[in-house]
Amino acid sequence: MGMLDKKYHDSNIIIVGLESALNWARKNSLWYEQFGLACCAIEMMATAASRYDFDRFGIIPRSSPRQADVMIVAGTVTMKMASRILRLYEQMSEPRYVISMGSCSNCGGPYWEHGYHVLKGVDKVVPVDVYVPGCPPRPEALLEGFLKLQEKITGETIIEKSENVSKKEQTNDAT
Amino acid sequence: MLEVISKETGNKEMVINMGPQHPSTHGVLRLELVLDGEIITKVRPNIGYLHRCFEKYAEQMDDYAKVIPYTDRMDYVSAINQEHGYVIALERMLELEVPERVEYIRVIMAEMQRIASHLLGIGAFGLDLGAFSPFLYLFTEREKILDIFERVTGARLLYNYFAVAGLMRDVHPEFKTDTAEFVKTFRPKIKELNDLLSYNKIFIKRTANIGVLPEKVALNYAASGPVLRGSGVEWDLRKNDPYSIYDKFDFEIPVGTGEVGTLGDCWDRYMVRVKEMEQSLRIIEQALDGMPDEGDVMEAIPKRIRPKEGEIYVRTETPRGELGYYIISDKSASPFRVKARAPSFVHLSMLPAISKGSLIADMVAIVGSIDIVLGEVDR
Amino acid sequence: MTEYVSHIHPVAAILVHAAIPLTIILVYALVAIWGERKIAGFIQDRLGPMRVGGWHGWAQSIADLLKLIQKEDIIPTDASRFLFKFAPFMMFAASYAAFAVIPFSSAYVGSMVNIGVFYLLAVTSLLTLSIIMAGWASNNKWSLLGGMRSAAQMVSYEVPTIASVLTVVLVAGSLNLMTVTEMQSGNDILGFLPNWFIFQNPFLIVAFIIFFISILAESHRVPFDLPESESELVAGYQTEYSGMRWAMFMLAEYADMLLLSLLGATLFFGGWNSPFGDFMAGPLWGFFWFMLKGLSLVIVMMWIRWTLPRYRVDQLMHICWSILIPLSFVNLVLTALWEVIF
Amino acid sequence: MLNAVKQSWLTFRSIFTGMGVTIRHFFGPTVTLQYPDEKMELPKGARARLYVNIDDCIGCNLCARACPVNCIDIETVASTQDVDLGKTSTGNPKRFWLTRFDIDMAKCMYCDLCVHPCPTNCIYMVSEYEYSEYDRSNLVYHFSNLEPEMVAEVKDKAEKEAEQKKREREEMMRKKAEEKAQKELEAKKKAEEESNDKEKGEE
Repeated sequence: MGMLDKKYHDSNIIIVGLESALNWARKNSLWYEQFGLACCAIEMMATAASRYDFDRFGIIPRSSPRQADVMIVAGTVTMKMASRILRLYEQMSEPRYVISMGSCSNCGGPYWEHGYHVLKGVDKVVPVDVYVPGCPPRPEALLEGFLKLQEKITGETIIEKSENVSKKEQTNDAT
Repeated sequence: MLEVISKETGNKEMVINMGPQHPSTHGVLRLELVLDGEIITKVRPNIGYLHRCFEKYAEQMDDYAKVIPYTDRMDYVSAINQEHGYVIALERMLELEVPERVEYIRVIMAEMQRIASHLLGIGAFGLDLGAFSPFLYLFTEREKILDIFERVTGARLLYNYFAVAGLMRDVHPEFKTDTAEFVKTFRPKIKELNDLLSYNKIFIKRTANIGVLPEKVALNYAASGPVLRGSGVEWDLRKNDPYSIYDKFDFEIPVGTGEVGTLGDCWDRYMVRVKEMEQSLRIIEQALDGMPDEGDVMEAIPKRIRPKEGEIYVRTETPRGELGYYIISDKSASPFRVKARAPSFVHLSMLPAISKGSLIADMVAIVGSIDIVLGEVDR
Repeated sequence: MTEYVSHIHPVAAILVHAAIPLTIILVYALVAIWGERKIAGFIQDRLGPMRVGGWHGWAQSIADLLKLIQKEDIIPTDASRFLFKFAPFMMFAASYAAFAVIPFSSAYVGSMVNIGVFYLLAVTSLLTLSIIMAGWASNNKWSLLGGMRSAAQMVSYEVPTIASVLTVVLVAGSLNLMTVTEMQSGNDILGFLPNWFIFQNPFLIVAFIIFFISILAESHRVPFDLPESESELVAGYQTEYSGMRWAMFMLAEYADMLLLSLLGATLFFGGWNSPFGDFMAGPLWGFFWFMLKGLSLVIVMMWIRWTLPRYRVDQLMHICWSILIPLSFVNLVLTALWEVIF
Repeated sequence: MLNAVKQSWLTFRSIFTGMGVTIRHFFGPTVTLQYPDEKMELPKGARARLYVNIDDCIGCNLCARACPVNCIDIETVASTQDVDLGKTSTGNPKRFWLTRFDIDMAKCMYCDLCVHPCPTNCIYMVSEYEYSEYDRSNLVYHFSNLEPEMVAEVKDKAEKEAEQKKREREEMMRKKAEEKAQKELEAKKKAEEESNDKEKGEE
C-alpha cells in the first residue's frame, strides 16, 4: 500500500488492498450461531436486544450453522453436550470463529471442581479465539469480546489464517 | 433420501430431532419427534444436556451459605426466587427471626424478578411464534428491572443477594423511588403488549385450543404455577401456603378462563403470566408503602451455620411454579443432602401427554407456553 | 431507448436488456437488506447497522456480500450434488427472468410481449420447483419439510394471485403490462384522482387486498414465512446452504419480493404514471414513480414482518382455500358484472 | 357467512392495532446504548472483576476459604524478625510475606462471598468489565507485588529463620531434656541414697 494508507487508517473507507478489504468484510459481518446453553445465553439475548443491539456491528443470529461465522459458546458445556458442540463447529463453514462466553465455557467456571458432568473448558473440544470472562459477562463485555475478535481478524492474512487453523487443530489433538 | 427415512422407521414415519441446538427449545432440550407428515405421533423429551451437578455441589460445600450462588444458577431467569426458597428453608431450620425490613425488600425483589422472568418467558413465547418485536420491547422493560437490580445487588443476572436471615448488602437510598417509577412506567406497557400480541388474531389462532391441559391431567402430573393456574385451578403458594410476609398483601390469583378457546390451552397459560405481572405490580406497590426506611439488613447469626440434625421441605412459588427444597442436616457445617424439586422438570414430563397429534408448529407453541428453563430441569 | 439499442446490434440489445434489470436487482438487494435491518431496528427501538462504512452502516450489505463470497462452499456428502448446486441459481434465474416484462418506465420494458402477465406468472412458478429441489437435494429433514411446505404454499397461493390478476386483466382487456399501465394514465376520477385501477372499480380494491395477501405468501414473508420459519424449521430449505449459494437464495427472495411488488404497482397503482397527471411525468420520472410505488409496497411488507406472528401451515392453507380463492372468484364475477353495467 | 366477514374484520383490526403499535415505536425514541462510543456508568458496588489491594492484605486466607469455587490461591511466608512489614491502612499488623496471591478470573463466579470476611477490606469487586483475552492463562491475575528474586530471598530467609528457630528450639529442647535427665538422675541418686540410708537404718 502506498502513502495513503496512514491517511485512511482510522476511517472505514475501502481504499486498501484486496486482503484488507476481505478482512474488513469478514470482521464486519460476524453472524453468530444462535444457540444458548445456560445462563450466559440470557445475557447473549440481552446483547442482541434493543439496549445493546448486536446489529449495530452487523452481527445477526443465524440458526443454521452453515451460515454462521461465529459460535458463541454461552454457558456450561456438559459432557453430553460437548460432542454436539464439536459437531456444530464442524458443520460451520470456514472461516469460522469461536467466542467462549463466561466462566463455565472458559474453564468449567463454578463447576470446575466437583462438576463430574461438566467439561472443563470448551477449548478442549473446539479452538477458542476469544475468552470473555464473567459469570455471566455483561452485554458490554460480550461486545468487547467481539471487538477483540474484530481486531484479531484485521491482523489476519489469508495464508496465516489457514496456518493458524492447522496449528490450532494440532494443539487440539495434543490436548 | 426417502429410502433412508423409511429404513429408519420401517414405514412412512419420520424421526426428527428437535434440538439440542434448535432456536425454539429454550436451551439445550432435545425432543425426539416421530412425524407423520408434519403431525407428531410421538414425542420424547431428552434431557441432561445441562446437568450441572447442583445437588452434588450442595453436598460438597463446607458451608450452607456457599450453596446460595449455585441455587441462582438453577433457574437463571429467576435467580432471586431460587435463593428465596433456599434461605427460607435454612431460616426455618435454624428457627431464625428475619427483620421486617429484610422481608419487605425480599418480597419486592422477588416480585420484580417474577416480572422479569415472565417478560422473558412471554417474549420468548412470542419469538417462537414468529413475533420478533414484542420480544425486544419486553426485553427493554426487563433491562429497566435489571438496572434496579444492578444498583441493589451489583450483578445483572445471578445475584447471590439473599443471605440467611438477611441480605448481602443494604439497598441504595433511591431504591423506593426507582422502583415506584418503574411500576408507573410499566403499567402502560402491559396494555401495549395486549394490543400487539395477546389479542392479535393470528397469535390467538396459533395458541387457542392448542396444547390443552385439562385440570385433572394437570393435577395428576403435579403441575404448579402458571401452568396449573392456566388450567383453571386457583393454587398459588403465596396464598395457599404463605411464606415470608405474603399474607400481608392483597392480591388476586389469576386463572385461565378459556376466554378465546378451551380452558387450559396455550393462550390461557400465556395470559395467566400477563395477568400475574399486574398482580406483582400490586404487591410491589403495597410493599413499597409498607417498607420501613430504617433498619438492619443482617441479623446477627453465627458465622458458620450449623442447623441441628433433621430435615426440612420448604416450597415457594417461583415464576415457574412450586420450587421445593428438601434439606437434610447432619449437624455438620455442610448440608448432608439438598434436593430441589424443580417445577420445570415436572412440566416437561407432561409434554408427551399434551402434544400428541399436534403439528411441529404447535410443538413449538406448547414448549414455549410451559416456559421451561433447562437449568432447572437438569439442575 | 429500446429501439435505439436494437438499432446497434441484436446481441448488444440482448445484453443491455439483461443488464438493466440485473443492475436494478443487485442495487435494490443491497439497499433493501440494509433497509430492512434499519427498519427492523427502528421498529424495535434499536438502531440497526451503525458502524460499517460510517453513516448509519450504509456499507453493511456490501460487507455481508464480500464475506459470503469468502465463505466455504459446503455440499453435504449425501446430498444430490447436481440438484443441490443448481437449485439456488435456478431460483434466482426464475425471479430474474420475470423482470423481462416489467415496464420500468414509459421508455423501457425488457420485452414487449403481449402475454406479459401470463409469462410472468408462469416463470415465477419455477420458484416452487427450485425450492423443492433445494429442500429435497439437501438430504436434511428440516430442509425437506421446508421444501414441502413451500410447495404446498406456493402452489395454492398462485390461484388467488392469478384470480386477482385476472380481475385487472378483465378490466384492462390486455395481458401486456405496458398496455395495462398506459390505460391508467390521466387524472379523471372525481376530477383529481389518477386513473389507477384501484380507484376505478370498488371490486379492484378487494382484488388488491387478495393480491397483497397472496404475494406475502408467494414471497415467503411474515405472517406466511413458513418455508424458512426460524423457530420451527431452523432455516427451512436453506438449512444446508452456505456462502454464495445461500446468498443466491437471499438475492432471489428479495428479487421475488420486488418483482411481485412491482407487479402490484403496475396492476393497481398505475405503474410508471405520475400521480399528478402530466406534472413530473416523463421516462425518468416514470422510473422514479414506478420504483417508489414498488418500494412502498416492499416497505409495508417489511413493516408487517416485524409486527406479526406467523400462521401455522394448516391455517395458511385454510385461508387460501376457503377464504381467498372463493372470494377472488366471486370478486372476478362481480367485477365482470360491474364492467358490463357501467 | 356473516360470521366469516366479522372474523376477517376482527383479524384485520387486530393486525392494524399491532401495526399501529410498531409504527409508534418506529418514530419513537431508541433505547440503544452505543457501546464502545458511549458507556454506561456502572453503579457503585457493581460486580465485574475482583481486585486486591495487596498493600492491605495480611494473608489471613479467609477469602480463599470463603470462595465456593476455590479460585483464590494464596501462599504466605512468615516474615523474619528483622523485617517489619508495617501495618495496613486499617491498622492490622502484617505478619506474612504474600509470595503468591493469584485469582483465576476464568473460574470466578462473581458471588461476592470472598469480600465480606476480609478483615481489612482489601479484596473487593471493581466495575471494570472489559478484559476479554485471546489466551485463557491471561485471565489468572497475579496480585502479589513481590519480585521472583524477592520471593526466593524471602523464602530463603524464612527457611533459614525457621531452621534457626527449629535449631534453637531443638537446642532448648535438648537443654531441657538434659536438665530433666540431670534432675532425674539426681533424684534417683537421692532416692537411692535415701533407700540406702533406710536399708542401713533397718540393718
